[in-house]
Amino acid sequence: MNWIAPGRGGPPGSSLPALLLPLLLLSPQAGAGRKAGPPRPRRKAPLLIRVGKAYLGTGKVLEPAAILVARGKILAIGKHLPLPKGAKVLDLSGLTAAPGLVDPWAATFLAPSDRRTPHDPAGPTSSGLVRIRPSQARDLLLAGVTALCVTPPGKDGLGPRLAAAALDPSGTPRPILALSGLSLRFSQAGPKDPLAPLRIYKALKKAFEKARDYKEKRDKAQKEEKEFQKKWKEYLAALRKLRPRKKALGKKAPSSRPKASKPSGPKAASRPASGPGRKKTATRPSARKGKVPPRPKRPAPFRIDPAQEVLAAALERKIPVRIEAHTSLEVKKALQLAWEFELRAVLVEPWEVDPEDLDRAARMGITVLYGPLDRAAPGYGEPGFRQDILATFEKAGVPVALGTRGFLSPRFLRDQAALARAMGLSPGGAFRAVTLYAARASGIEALAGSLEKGKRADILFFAGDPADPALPPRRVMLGGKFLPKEVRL
Amino acid sequence: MRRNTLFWISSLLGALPALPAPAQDVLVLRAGKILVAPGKVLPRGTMVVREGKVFALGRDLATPAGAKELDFPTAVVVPGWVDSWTQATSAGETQELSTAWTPEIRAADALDLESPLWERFARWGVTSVVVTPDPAQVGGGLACLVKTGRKARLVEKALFLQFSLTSRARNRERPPTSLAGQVALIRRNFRKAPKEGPLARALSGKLPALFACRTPAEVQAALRLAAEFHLPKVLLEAPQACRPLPSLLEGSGVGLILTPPGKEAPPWSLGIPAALAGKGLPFAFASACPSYPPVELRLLPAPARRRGLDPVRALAAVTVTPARLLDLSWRIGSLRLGRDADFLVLDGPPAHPGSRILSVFVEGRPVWTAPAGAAKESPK
Amino acid sequence: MSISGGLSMGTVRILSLILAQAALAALLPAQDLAVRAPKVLTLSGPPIRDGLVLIQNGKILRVGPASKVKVPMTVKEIVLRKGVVMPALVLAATSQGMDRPNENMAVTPFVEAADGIDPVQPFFEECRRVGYGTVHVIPGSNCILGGVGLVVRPFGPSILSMTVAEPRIQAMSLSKSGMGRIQAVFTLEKALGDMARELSLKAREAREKKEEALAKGEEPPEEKDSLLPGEKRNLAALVKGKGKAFFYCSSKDDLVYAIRLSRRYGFELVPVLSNSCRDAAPLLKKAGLAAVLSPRIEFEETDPDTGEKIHRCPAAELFRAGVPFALTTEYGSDLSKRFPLWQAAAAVRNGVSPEAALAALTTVPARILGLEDRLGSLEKGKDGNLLLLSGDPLDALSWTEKLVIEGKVVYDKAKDPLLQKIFPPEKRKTSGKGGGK
Amino acid sequence: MKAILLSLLSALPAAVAPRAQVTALRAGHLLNGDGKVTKNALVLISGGKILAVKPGGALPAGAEVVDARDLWVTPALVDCGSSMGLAPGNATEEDREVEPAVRAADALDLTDPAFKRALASGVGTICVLPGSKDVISGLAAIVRFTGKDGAPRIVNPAAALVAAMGRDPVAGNIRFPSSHYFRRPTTRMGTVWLFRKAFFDARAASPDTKDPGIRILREALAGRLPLRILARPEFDIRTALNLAEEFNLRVAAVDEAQEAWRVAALLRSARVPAALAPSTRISRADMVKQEWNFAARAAAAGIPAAIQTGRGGGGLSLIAQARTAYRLGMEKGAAFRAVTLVPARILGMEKRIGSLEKGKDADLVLWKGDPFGPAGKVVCVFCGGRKVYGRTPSSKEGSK
Repeated sequence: MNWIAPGRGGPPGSSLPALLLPLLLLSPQAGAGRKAGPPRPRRKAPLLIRVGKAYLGTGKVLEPAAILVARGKILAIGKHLPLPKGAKVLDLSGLTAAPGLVDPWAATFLAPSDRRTPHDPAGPTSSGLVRIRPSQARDLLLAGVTALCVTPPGKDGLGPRLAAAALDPSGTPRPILALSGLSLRFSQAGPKDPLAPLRIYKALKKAFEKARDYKEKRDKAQKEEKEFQKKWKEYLAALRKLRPRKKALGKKAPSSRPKASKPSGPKAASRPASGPGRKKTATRPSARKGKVPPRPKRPAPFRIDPAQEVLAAALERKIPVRIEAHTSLEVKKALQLAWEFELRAVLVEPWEVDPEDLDRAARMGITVLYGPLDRAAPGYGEPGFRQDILATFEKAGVPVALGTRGFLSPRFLRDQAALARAMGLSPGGAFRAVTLYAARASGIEALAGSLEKGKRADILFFAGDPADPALPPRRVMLGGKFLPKEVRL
Repeated sequence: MRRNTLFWISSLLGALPALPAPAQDVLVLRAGKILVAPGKVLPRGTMVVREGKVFALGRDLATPAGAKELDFPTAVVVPGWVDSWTQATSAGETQELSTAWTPEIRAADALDLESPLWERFARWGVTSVVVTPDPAQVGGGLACLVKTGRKARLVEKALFLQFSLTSRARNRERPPTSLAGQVALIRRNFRKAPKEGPLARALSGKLPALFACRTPAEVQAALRLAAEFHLPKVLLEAPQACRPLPSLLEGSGVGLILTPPGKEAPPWSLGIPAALAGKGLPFAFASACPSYPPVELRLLPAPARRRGLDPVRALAAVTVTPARLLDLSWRIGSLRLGRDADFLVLDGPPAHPGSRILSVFVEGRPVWTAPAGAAKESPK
Repeated sequence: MSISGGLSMGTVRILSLILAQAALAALLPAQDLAVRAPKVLTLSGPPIRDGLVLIQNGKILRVGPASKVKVPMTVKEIVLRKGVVMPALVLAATSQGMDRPNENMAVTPFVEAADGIDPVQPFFEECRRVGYGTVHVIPGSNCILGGVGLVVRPFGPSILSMTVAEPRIQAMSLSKSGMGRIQAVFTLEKALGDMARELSLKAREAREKKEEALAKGEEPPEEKDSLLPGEKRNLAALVKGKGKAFFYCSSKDDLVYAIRLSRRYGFELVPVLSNSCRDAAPLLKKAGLAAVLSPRIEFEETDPDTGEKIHRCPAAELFRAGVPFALTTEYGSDLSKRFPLWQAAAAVRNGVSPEAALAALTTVPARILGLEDRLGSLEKGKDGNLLLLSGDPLDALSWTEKLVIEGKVVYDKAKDPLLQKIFPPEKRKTSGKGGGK
Repeated sequence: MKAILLSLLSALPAAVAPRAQVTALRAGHLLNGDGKVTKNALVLISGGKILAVKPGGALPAGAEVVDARDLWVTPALVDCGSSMGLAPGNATEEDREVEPAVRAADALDLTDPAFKRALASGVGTICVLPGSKDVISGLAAIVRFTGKDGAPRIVNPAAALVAAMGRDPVAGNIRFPSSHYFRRPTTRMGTVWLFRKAFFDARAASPDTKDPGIRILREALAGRLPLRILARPEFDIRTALNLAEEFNLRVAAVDEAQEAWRVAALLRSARVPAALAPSTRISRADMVKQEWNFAARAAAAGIPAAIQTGRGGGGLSLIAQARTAYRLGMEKGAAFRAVTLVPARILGMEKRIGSLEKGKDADLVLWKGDPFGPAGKVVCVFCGGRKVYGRTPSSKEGSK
């Protein structure tokens, strides 16, 4: 995506605020370097797939089920769907359908250098995505992962912006959302610096306040610019009114110099000044009779700050904000921050929580996200470590999502979900933790994570229990297209 | 947590004394399924455990008078898992850096049987753990076997003699510094081996010799040494990310212990177990704790199965195969008659990593039991 | 090379253009020459047996069979008794010849290779020895925007006299050491985007002025190309789609990105492929681009998918896909990277056709540099740059007998002390005596 | 047809089978190990050995015929010094400075694709040298492609004792020891002192010593084990020869002897060949006068010169090294001898490999085009009469 306004005017993204375009759907064939365009399935006719059973990812199970897929999306899903006109039917009634898994915390598609260096919100993650090898992509698909939230490492405080990408069997990343979230982090200094969470909270608060100011200024500048445009038009109109007598002269002058003037208007306006030519002595606008309206003053150009734009998007609740908070104090401060700025917060790896915060989190609609359960937890295996923390959140009504954190390859995502179940999460909760809730924690809940109307048709078909990590999917549909047999392992 | 567990143990076992079981101690276990050994299932079976051993197996066996009876009508009982290669002791304790040649040292002498680690092993279904000295010594010393649980028990002090050809045993501060030097050191010491002691026993086949390897070159060096000295009983420890393993081991008669493929291991490394199984080569999974947490053993078979390893082989690789490779199949790895009554009670299929472990028994006594539902909130 | 040096260079550059011709005239007095050889490879047509190339005023006047070309009495004639005459080679890109390849900063689009070239470096002597008549010196890959290059002849006492052309090609890269890829992309986008915004703001102001004037009924001010200060000129050209960039691609992702970027801004792209840039051929074919290859022509690498070692020759990969490419060399202790014609022979061994291998050292780089009307082949009107070889260009035993640049012999093997040591006169197997006077 | 030939070839037991099937190879050009070219030659192979090499003539009755009339046939090349199969940075045992008992063979990874690559470039025999960071760094191994399906196999794990003069054993050593562990030679003098001390100690040791290192040194003293000494500049070469003379050691070759041409008379009279490595192996610290054409000069000075890919590897293939030397002035014949017959002599295997002669192993390479030409390419390689790489050209039964 284009960060700063493109130089050659014209393209739709040229207005500066448009770089926010968090909801800009990016195109598939990025790898081919070809023209942008969303992933279009080859077949135009809708496809009705009948399956024996479908886990929707929302907690619902349909048995049997029919899924109508067209233009890369799920048009409808139900127990029995009427066959639309012209639709093709595919009978997979021996198989079970499940949504493609989402790894909400992955380092796949990041160049090795980006996996080490901490990033700030300004870095355009989606432009930095690199392709992985086709064998790796197949490996991930074999494990059922179809989308991931690319999460570069961050520093304490303001962390990186996140991007969501979908897998392509060729290993080329297809960005789904260029800006799908923002990551914040409380200190991991631990007992050495007990006050660090308070300090970081203060700094974060300051940052968001600054962003709020920025947002106001930006909105004001946009308004002013609009006003100026209006005034400018009025001014030109006023000038034209004063002109009629001169019209003949005005027409003559350019005709004497054929190339000098170009038709003004939207066409010329959108083109930057170009073309050779040396300044010639032009007739100075001499003092004119009549009342010349005052020339409206152009407002000072507003400088778009990419980092502030990301924070502003968070303030507008366009993207979720992940807050890494491990101790109960950090969790408290994170919740406070989320409450004060009305953020769509995702708590990352809260290993302890006060009961009151638990209720608060549930009320605020917060999601919690965990990395690999077997190795990431600080103090894992210590007597104080509560293995049942996931179940605790689940019981309180807080959705739990699971990711691999770049510690593991996303190929182990389903294994981690199984482990979460063994750790006490309900079977349904463990499955949602890598589908719907994972999509929520990745900021792509509207696009992926479950088999629902309007979402991407990333569907896995299993000959058994989709939650069994030992079972590879029989078939995989990506963006409404089945992977060819030879791509499947 | 500890208090909770204790509570559950005592509530389950009632008046069962905590100290060594009296001779008349008998446990009768009924379960939806009893997996005696991988591939051998006893549906709606009964198992009688006496003095910590499997005494009888069958259907609807009567409960003797005075015996404790447990009934899991829907659960699956499987043999306890064997973690066949770890350095699960407090950090650095098994690393003897002063010299490279220490065949007499014993991991058994560095064990902390009070460590919470053993309970963690038990929690993840591992009932027997092989602890070896750190592979930082070329002539690395003797491995031991520990039965897990809150009160872990050392059951075998000299399981095998370990040699390390890994880069961990090459050190700029201490000879040797190269693989050729490691081999030269081993050769020199094999040639002038004493008449007695672990080295002599390993050379005569009374004790298995295990070579820890990481790269294909190291595996080949181990195989060459084994052939040169006609070692009768050889084991190899190698990571899954060692590509030519199946072709190198073919026809060598060497047992293999596979350690985890590692974080960034290439996709093909997950296919190595299936390739080994395809050639009929015996292999066991190991967690290599503390490099990987104990739970790793539970997670190893599933990715391999996605790549074509059959479930029976996968389960065997954490039960009967390690027992056989370690010459311990008379004791662990299965629930056949006379074996130790080390078993897990699972609420789902045994090979599914999502199956919850309800209880873990070692030698007939429960060592870990899952809390019934999530515990109440109790912030620190 | 200091930044201030770079800034002041703008003026120097303009001056140099004016003075170049005069300076050249002084430096290369004898610009009429005829070269006769048993075989002349024109690279624009079939080889000519017993051919003759006539150069007048530094330009080729005629090429043809010796029987059909008449040499004026006043023109000196060189007769190569055994061997081949072909166009002097063109080095598409090198960072050698400068004091150092890159600035320390990440964004230095204003840097000019011209300011860093040291004419007395042994590199240029080596260029003559191996047959280069034209060398494109351009900043290296360790800058996001590295600055612009200069096309020189590897001969002459000063940069001024060496300059052949100033295509002002910008060096771009995403692999600045110590910088992650995300950061690199951001830095590049920001530099170009800031410039684009500055230009569009200027354009907008100009447009408003025009609208105002038209509304007033006055003659609108003429559109002028806003002459930016020197340090912004190079970047502005790229953003306006008028420039050309050599993009160092260390991976296929870099190439994909480079193609996208060049499309967005409209500048001309020449990818410089490092050997880690795999599977580039189909992309280049689709985009219709020619590429510059790294000096290591064939190598072994681990196939990332299978873990097996594989043999790769990017030149052969591009040749099979029908993508034009330029071969490059590197002056250093590794002899396998040093000789352009060996590179060509190695490419042939890997399946490249001999024609394409020679084109990769002559016509293709000439076209890449936009100098196809002056360099690359022996045709009337082109620069009189000839390479006189002792044998077939792809034969391992062929050496440069003489190098002619714009009608002047700038290298003679018989006078090269280094080669005289290797091939003491009595042991010479090649007919070096051919170039008699 | 091809299958028949192949099965027959592979069925040939190496030693026995007196009535083994005869294979006749018709060579368009035969470039032999002595550097001479014969057109339309006939090579008869039986039992993995060469029966005869004739300048032409009738095909023997009943022979399998391999028709290589449009190809070049050469003996398989011999690489007398490389570090193939040794992990980089792990080639030298740096425990002590004198390590005669360390064997490169012990650390060899025969699955290293470098072996396959070498075979594909026409190399049939490879000598793997241990690293050069020790004064005496151990035993070299010889690998040939005689394993199953042409897999590399160690045929001699103790081919030569490897020593080094000059920079390598000194590099990186601290002048003033700061810990209990330090390495000794910090100068060339120290290197020589350690070398001499090792052999003095070996001489002084009791004859029935069990120390494997001393026993190996005594083998060398008795002349049963040849030495390979790395010596790049002229004065190192002199030192190496002096030491050999002092202890009456048999030096198979001076390795990486870039300045051999400067001590030609000495090497000639000592009858020590020079094994030349690529110039990338030389650094400024070697104090070598860098010359492009060191190989040509050595050959011109009458020293038997071999070319090796050298420790470190990763560079050009052996034939490409020979081509480079050829371009830089070496006679074609000498350049080819430098990768066949001379290295075979260095490895002590001149009776078996290095050229196509009666009684030698049938190790040969079929090339498309002149191996020294721009398009010279390996078509297939035979090792001990068995095809181990590539595709055999069309073959047919010999006419009666």
